[in-house]
Amino acid sequence: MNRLHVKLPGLDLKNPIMPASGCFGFGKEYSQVFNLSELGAIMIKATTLEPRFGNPTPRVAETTSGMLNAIGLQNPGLQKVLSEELPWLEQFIVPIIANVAGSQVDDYVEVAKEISKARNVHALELNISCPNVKTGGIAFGTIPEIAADLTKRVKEVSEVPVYVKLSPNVSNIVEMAKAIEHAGADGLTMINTLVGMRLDLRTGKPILANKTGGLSGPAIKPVAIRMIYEVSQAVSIPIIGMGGVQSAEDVLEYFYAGASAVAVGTANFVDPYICPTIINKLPALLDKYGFDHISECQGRSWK
Amino acid sequence: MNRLHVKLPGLDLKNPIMPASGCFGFGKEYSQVFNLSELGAIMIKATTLEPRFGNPTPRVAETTSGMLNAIGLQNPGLQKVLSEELPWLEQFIVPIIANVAGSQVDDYVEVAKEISKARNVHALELNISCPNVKTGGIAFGTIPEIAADLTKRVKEVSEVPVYVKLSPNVSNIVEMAKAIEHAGADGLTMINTLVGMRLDLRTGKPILANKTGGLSGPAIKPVAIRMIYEVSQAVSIPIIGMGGVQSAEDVLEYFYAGASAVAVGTANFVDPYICPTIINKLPALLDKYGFDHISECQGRSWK
Amino acid sequence: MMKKELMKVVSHECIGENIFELTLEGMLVNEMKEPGQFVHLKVSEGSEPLLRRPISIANINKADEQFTVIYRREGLGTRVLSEKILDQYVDVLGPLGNGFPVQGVKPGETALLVGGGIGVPPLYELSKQLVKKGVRVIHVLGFQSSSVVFYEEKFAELGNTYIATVDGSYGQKGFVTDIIKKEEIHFDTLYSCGPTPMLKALESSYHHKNAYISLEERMGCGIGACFACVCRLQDDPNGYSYKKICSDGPVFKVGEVIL
Amino acid sequence: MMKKELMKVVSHECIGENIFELTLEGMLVNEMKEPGQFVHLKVSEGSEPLLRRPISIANINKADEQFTVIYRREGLGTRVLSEKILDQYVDVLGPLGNGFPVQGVKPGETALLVGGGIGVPPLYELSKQLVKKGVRVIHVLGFQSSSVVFYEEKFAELGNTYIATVDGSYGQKGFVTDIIKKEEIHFDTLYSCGPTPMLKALESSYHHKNAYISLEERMGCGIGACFACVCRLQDDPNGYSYKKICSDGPVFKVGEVIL
Ligand SMILES: Cc1cc2nc3c(=O)[nH]c(=O)nc-3n(C[C@H](O)[C@H](O)[C@H](O)COP(=O)(O)OP(=O)(O)OC[C@H]3O[C@@H](n4cnc5c(N)ncnc54)[C@H](O)[C@@H]3O)c2cc1C
Ligand SMILES: Cc1cc2nc3c(=O)[nH]c(=O)nc-3n(C[C@H](O)[C@H](O)[C@H](O)COP(=O)(O)OP(=O)(O)OC[C@H]3O[C@@H](n4cnc5c(N)ncnc54)[C@H](O)[C@@H]3O)c2cc1C
Ligand SMILES: Cc1cc2nc3c(=O)[nH]c(=O)nc-3n(C[C@H](O)[C@H](O)[C@H](O)COP(=O)(O)O)c2cc1C
Ligand SMILES: Cc1cc2nc3c(=O)[nH]c(=O)nc-3n(C[C@H](O)[C@H](O)[C@H](O)COP(=O)(O)O)c2cc1C
Ligand code: FES
Ligand code: FES
Repeated sequence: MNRLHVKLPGLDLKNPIMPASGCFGFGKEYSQVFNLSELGAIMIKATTLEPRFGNPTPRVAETTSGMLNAIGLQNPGLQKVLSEELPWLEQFIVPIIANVAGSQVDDYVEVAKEISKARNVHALELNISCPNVKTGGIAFGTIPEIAADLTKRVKEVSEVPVYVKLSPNVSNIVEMAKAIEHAGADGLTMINTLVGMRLDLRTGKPILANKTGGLSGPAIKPVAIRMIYEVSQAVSIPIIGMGGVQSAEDVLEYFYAGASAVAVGTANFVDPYICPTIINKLPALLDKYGFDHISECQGRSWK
Repeated sequence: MNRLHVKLPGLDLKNPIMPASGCFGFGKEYSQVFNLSELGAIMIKATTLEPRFGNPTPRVAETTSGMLNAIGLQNPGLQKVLSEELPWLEQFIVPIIANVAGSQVDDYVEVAKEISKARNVHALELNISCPNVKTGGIAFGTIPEIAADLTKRVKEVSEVPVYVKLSPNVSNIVEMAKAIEHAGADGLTMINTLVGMRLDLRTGKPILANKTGGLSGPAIKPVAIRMIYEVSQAVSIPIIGMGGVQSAEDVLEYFYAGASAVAVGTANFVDPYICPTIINKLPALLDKYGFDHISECQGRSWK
Repeated sequence: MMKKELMKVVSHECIGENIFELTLEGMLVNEMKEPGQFVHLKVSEGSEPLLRRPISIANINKADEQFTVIYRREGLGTRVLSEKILDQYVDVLGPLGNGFPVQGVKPGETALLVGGGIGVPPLYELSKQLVKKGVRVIHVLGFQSSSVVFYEEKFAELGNTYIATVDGSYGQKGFVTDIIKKEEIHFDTLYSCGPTPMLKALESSYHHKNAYISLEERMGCGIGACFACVCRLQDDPNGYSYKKICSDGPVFKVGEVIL
Repeated sequence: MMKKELMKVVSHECIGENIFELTLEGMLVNEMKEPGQFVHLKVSEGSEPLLRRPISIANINKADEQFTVIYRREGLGTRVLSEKILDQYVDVLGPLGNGFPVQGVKPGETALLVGGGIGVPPLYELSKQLVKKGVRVIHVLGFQSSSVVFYEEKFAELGNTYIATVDGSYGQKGFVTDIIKKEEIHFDTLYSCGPTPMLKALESSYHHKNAYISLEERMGCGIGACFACVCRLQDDPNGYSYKKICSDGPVFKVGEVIL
């Protein structure tokens, strides 16, 4: 028995650990460090219809136990992702979750339709929650009706299951999740970053050229855990959890909260070996707390 | 010239530093440590019409660079605050900001009416954002119309200016702030805590008996700075800022963002001398960055 | 009077599996009075961990302006603390709370001191002060297993000392309450500190006795301001009355608060 | 090949006001090749600070498996780093990026190395490698004031060395570009590292020359995955092309990227 094996819509995961979108590029850099086939899955960088340069620099700033980023969805655009990035990733035995972004519904639909046909893309992750782009993104992520509509439209064209990535910057995360479930989503991923800002003491101005950025890292973990705890009790589709995961213990806490798999974002920058390290430590941790299989931990906080 | 002197509706502050509500009780404990007259003001613990015992324990849990609390507004009730706590505080030359909480509009109105008559209460702070009580509290803090209505009702009866304390757990903080300004608030205080949770690795259950709690401390500072930056540009009433303040540098950052005074919460637990320490360090910091008066820093990030 | 001081590490030893004995030096020691009081330690400069950690005072040495704590390495805070080396400084706030009333027992009478695990340390200073006063002391100390037994000899120098371990790997197998019964220990006053189940067992057996227990709770401020550590009173179980463990306790008379 | 290793502090000295010279030992040194590459340092175990800090390699000593960095104590990260003592370990990821092309200049030719402040360190290893190759080196190093001048003698051992300080408290008063003009320095290849205004000034004077500059930007991953550190290309100023400073740079040919 593989104690870490997890099955989710579209995803047969040898373990429930995957790098979070935007924190792993398209895998090339980290492939110098470890064999990507060790991963449960890979959430690739957001892909938009056209290439994007993203925001001016500085694009990152550190905060206490966290970081702000305003990359602005820089990516080479759908065609290049289809013709270069995804084929390159085929050398690894690992399902790809394609993060899809756009400025309007039609963009999402177009990207989803095409990218879901790629051989190694086993699921989509709709990024309706990026706080760092002027148009679209966050509006989709804060108004349930708009999110639901987008989900429906994408579901109609996608050839693989669709996960929707929730923004934590909302008054009512459960309402949002339910609207998206109702619209036909196969799963949820959460949370994206909290909107934050840091000012330069000398100039008084924001450090990020974009002014605001998305807060990630250990600082936001309690917010993510709370939201997953609430949402997992209110919906019946699975959740891939993320936000500040740095250790196998954190993974356990996410499972307890209600996640069925866990993504690692910022921690990849701190330690490029973090994903395989966590994967290797999980079995001993299951032993320590007396679990045969990781799925026994799922939802334990409320079950 | 007093370089730290700040004048806000109802408040003539010898300096802009005050302990945040709930993090300083009614001052008695900290008076053993320093002279409370050194403070710009004191935001006392939330007062409700009737006494409250609050939530079961454990009521606090630590997170990375933050803490969760679910005290549940424990307080001795309006009558005791009027007859014991406030008169005791009269020995100090320091304006009191009374934090007012309740489960329904009439509670708030009743408490506001009475407590605003107290000799040393110079302003009210409407706590419409406490995440730790089952009824009321957070509902007032997430729906603009309800918050505006409450503000109006309280303004009608209060004998001192009314500040409203905003919850960060909303999709649109600017909309909230504007509704409250429009309803007649004299100022805003922000931010209250983010709703979070931590699970016990052994049991899988929440550490807090209340399950969720309010996240405070340095972890949340980037969120507070961003919200104050946004709100201060959208309203013309002053903001008392808070969230993770630990140093004179943090105070400067809050002023840059748009705050006109700053409250210190969690840091009091870490260092009971933190408020006077910050006050004493501010003049040298103003020198370092070339300011004659602290108010020159206000809103510098966007002015 | 409570003070805050950077106190110097003058000795720091591992005296059991994950059990450390730390002695700190500084003027704050002059403020220490009652056994059973605690200090609130900030173990790192930054915010990792953010909050202070409450640890009981185990030994006071006024002559040298030193005091000792004994702690178990548990999570982040005590792990960081355990890495402090000689001549480094620890940020101490204290002494805090109300300890064991030594005046609760008269010279010549017998005091039974019952400790469980990491509740044992404050009983050492208590026992010293009782012996000094002329009180006869008996110690019953419970531990998880032999690897975490500490201070047996030090207690034995002060009075009769029984050790129980849960797994029987040292002393008698079983709980402290078993020993008290089996050994037919008689006493005038009972003092205890340890896990809540142990305190509950003692309370149910000796609620009619002159008995004092020390409680634990997760704390914020440690000085009575944040209301993190309240407990209810036995004579008002559903009302508004409360005690704060940090400033009204941590020691209470048995029967006063709800465990 | 990039590696991650806990490397041992074998020397750590303050060599100027807030300027530190740190030498680390470990096998990772064997991977270091080009001068101008950098390492990404994790200075504490926890998340305070959270991210790594990019610091240039200033000296490579393969024989002893040691390398040296020189850094200025700025904010939290470098402050924590400055507290490391002998025999402690630092978590190093590296070597990263593409450095100065030593093959850009032939034996017998002249290379001008222009450094500003904390951009000076990587030029030391560069100069050593150039001299070894038989290249004549001239150094023009600019600092804020006398208190932060470092390595003057070490550079002087390798070639002609001019020092400029902004406040005139040491060497010649003014900027490095003033010196190059005043001293009528001629060269075949220019290598530079320092603040952006300095690099811009050099670019505008020497864009037609064989010149290489090293850039800085706030970084996330340091290995090319997060897109934090991109810059635009001069021949596509508003398009989608870009270079990553961490993995395509930090050294670029003058005229390639927009400063
Ligand atoms: C009055 C008092 C006296 C104490 N005396 C001692 C002593 O002499 N020796 C000793 O080893 N321990 C003692 N404890 C328990 C000690 O405070 C905890 O073991 C310690 O705080 C754990 O911190 P950590 O960071 O290692 O663990 P973590 O579990 O990482 O701590 C996380 C948070 O939980 C709190 N916490 C965890 N366990 C406890 C607990 N049992 N009681 C209170 N807070 C807790 C911590 O203070 C911290 O805020 C005492 C507790 C109290 C209240
Ligand atoms: C390729 C490269 C090589 C460098 N080489 C050296 C060197 O040899 N010696 C030296 O003293 N400094 C060097 N720097 C600058 C050094 O990285 C920063 O001074 C350092 O990161 C500041 O960290 P801090 O925590 O002390 O300051 P803080 O201001 O607290 O840092 C906060 C954040 O900002 C980033 N940051 C701040 N300033 C800079 C900067 N100038 N460049 C990049 N990131 C910054 C930090 O990495 C961190 O994420 C180099 C930078 C780069 C990009
Ligand atoms: C530099 C950076 C870039 C990111 N880019 C994306 C992105 O392109 N698409 C997306 O859905 N999320 C993106 N995120 C959010 C992460 O996928 C993740 O949801 C968030 O960072 C929380 O996880 P963490 O705390 O482990 O980083 C990005 C985060 C960071 C730090
Ligand atoms: C233990 C605790 C109790 C609090 N009680 C109250 C309260 O009664 N009323 C209120 O408006 N805010 C309360 N707060 C919120 C603080 O006033 C403050 O808004 C928040 O903690 C953020 O500031 P900080 O990060 O400096 O703590 C409480 C916070 C803590 C930590
Ligand atoms: S810990 Fe704050 S009141 Fe006891
Ligand atoms: S720092 Fe991540 S791409 Fe350069």
